Amino acid sequence: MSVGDGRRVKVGVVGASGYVGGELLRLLVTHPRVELAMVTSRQYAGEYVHRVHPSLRGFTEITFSPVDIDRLGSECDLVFTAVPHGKAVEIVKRLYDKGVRIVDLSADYRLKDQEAYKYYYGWEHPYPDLLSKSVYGIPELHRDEIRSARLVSCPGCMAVTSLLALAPLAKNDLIDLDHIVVDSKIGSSGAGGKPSSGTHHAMRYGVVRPYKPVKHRHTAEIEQEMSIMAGRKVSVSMTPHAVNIVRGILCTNHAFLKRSTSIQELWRAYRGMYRNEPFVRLIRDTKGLYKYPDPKFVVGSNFCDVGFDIDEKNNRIVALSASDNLMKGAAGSAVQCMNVMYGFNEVEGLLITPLTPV
Amino acid sequence: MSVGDGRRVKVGVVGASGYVGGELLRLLVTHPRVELAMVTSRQYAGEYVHRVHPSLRGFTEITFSPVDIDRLGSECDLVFTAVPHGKAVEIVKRLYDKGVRIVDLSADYRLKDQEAYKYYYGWEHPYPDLLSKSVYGIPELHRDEIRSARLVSCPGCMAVTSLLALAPLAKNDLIDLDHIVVDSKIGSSGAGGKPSSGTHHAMRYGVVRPYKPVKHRHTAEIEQEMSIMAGRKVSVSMTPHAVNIVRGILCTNHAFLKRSTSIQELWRAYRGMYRNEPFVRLIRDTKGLYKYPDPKFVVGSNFCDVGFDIDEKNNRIVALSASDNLMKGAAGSAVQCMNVMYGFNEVEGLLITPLTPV
Amino acid sequence: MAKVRCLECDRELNVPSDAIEGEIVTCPDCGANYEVARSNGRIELRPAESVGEDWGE
Repeated sequence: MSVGDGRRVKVGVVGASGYVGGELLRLLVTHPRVELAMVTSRQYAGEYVHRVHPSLRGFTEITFSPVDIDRLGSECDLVFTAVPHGKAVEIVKRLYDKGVRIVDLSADYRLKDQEAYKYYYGWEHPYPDLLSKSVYGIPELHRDEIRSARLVSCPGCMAVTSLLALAPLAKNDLIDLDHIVVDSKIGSSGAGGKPSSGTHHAMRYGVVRPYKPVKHRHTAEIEQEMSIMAGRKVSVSMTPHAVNIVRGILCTNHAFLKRSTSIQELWRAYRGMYRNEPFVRLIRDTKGLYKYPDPKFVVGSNFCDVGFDIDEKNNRIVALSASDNLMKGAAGSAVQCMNVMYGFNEVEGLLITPLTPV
Repeated sequence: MSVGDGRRVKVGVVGASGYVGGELLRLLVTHPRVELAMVTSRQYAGEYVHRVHPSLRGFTEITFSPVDIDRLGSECDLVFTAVPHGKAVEIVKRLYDKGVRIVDLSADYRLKDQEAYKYYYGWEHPYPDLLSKSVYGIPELHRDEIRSARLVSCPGCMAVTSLLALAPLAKNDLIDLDHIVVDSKIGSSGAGGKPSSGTHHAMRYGVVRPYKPVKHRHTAEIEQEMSIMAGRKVSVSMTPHAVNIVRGILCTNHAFLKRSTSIQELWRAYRGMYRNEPFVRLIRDTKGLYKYPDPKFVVGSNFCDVGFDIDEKNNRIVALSASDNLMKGAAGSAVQCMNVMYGFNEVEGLLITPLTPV
Repeated sequence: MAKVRCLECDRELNVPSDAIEGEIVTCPDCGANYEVARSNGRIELRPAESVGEDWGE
């Protein structure tokens, strides 16, 4: 359904006081096709948004309202749900039953297979039938399905970043699908706005901290999407590390080649898939200082920079990808999906230049 | 002269490989009324801009050209000069003589009084007659003169940040003009792109480093503009400190009150001056965590957040101001002045939401 | 809609005419809290106590 006649989409944001909620608002308050109808927060109901997100002072004087499913259903065309895993599942279900379109940024509707929720989340999904109705929110992989989707589930930040580097290799049958190693590095804003001893400044500062080195939840999504692309079961080993930045992800995706290939063939594989993609930039520069992707040059934008190199001796390919975990990793993808869902120009409100240096 | 008929202004940027030049390009490549005609760099002539500014990949494929005054004069309506102090003076003079309009981001044409250049810069200005033709580039203070100016000289980053906090106090004759103390804190990008032992990461990281605690160059501009507003000689004592951020300035402006006043009167003084200013936000919140200005909430935007408080016991007012040294402190002000010079909507290409957290 | 001035920062506040007695109104500019009061049919704002959070460093 496209809002052709220039009408603005009435948008609601549930859970708007967190970092992802705040980033969504940052994009929505200046989006030319959006009218911000409702912004909810349990904790800050009644308060002006700019008191929780001071950077938005002057852009909106909307106040937080309590989560009211009926009002959301009647006043909004589309609702973004940015509440933690386990809380979103109920809100999304009730909104879905009201017929309002939903872009969910939680993990609750990302996986097709309920068993994967048991293994990775230790959680029994209460509405497994809804999983098949949900479309995985990477337009570069599912643009057509997103167009008509009633429920889009946005990817995990490290999942989308890794997938965009690995996809051309899977689609061109270049790599051994049982020995993929994803080693990712991510900034502190990836942990969200809730303080904890692990994010306490004096202890979070300056770390290179591996966390959940095995069974990290995003692995399930990467395996799911890679298996779809490869047409067979794919296993992926992921290890994330918290590093000393606030925004940014670098995924170093190691894969072993099934047959020998060349840099030229890799360029063709990547260009073949991303030639017309406005938010994927290919970075493999033979000269200059900046030869490979680096989050330093995407922070604040919706880009995912992708690059690659071949390690002939070890028959290994290193596919690199960099993104802003709050943008292409969350709010940017969500708004990009909204643009697709409503037939807007896909870059509407998203052609933002990265902020460098920062 | 306004480009009324929707025509784009042909713009040149001299010295576009530095941080300020890069920030100018970041704004100009998406500015709806600008056509980027020429971008010069001595060091990188012939190279693609995105090889020096990777974040701009996908926004422009323009290459750097050598500094060619004749070509700049014939191909550009307006030229931004972003070259260091001492280099700009010649280029600006030659461009001025060619009749092209100029927005200079160096210090070479900021001061009206050549003696101040001797005292603060130890430098004899070669074209003192041009100083009176130059308009100081703070639209909030000189909007009318900027409209018709042929040469606009953009303010020093700490100068504009301090002045916007002090101006309402001077204009309302509230403070003793001989005991103003400006204590400013600034990020590393304020030192520009040239590496030195002082900016070497291991030594620059984590400092709270006072530098040039007396006779800092920006003092001259603050004194000049405050004297104009107060109608008499004003002396200002400024001490800057390098702190552990990349972008951002906080100026803590201490001034002693001439007579008792109230918070309500201060609100009226500040609101009186800034009610219709799109880029000055007044921050003095009685509740919530974020009561006063903090660069954390302006980085990436053209805002200068201004706040104040009264220290009754010491008869002192603390006026606080926060900005992004590369935006309102440099490139943002430059583009804002261009908008004024060409009759565009002053917020054109500048209504950017700050990036928080970053 | 009644137009009332914030006592702290002079910002014009729009108080819905159906605002009930004792309802809390916050000034968007300075965060001052007020209690809605009605005297001889006119809407007035009485300063309400507001708990200020602080960094406490």
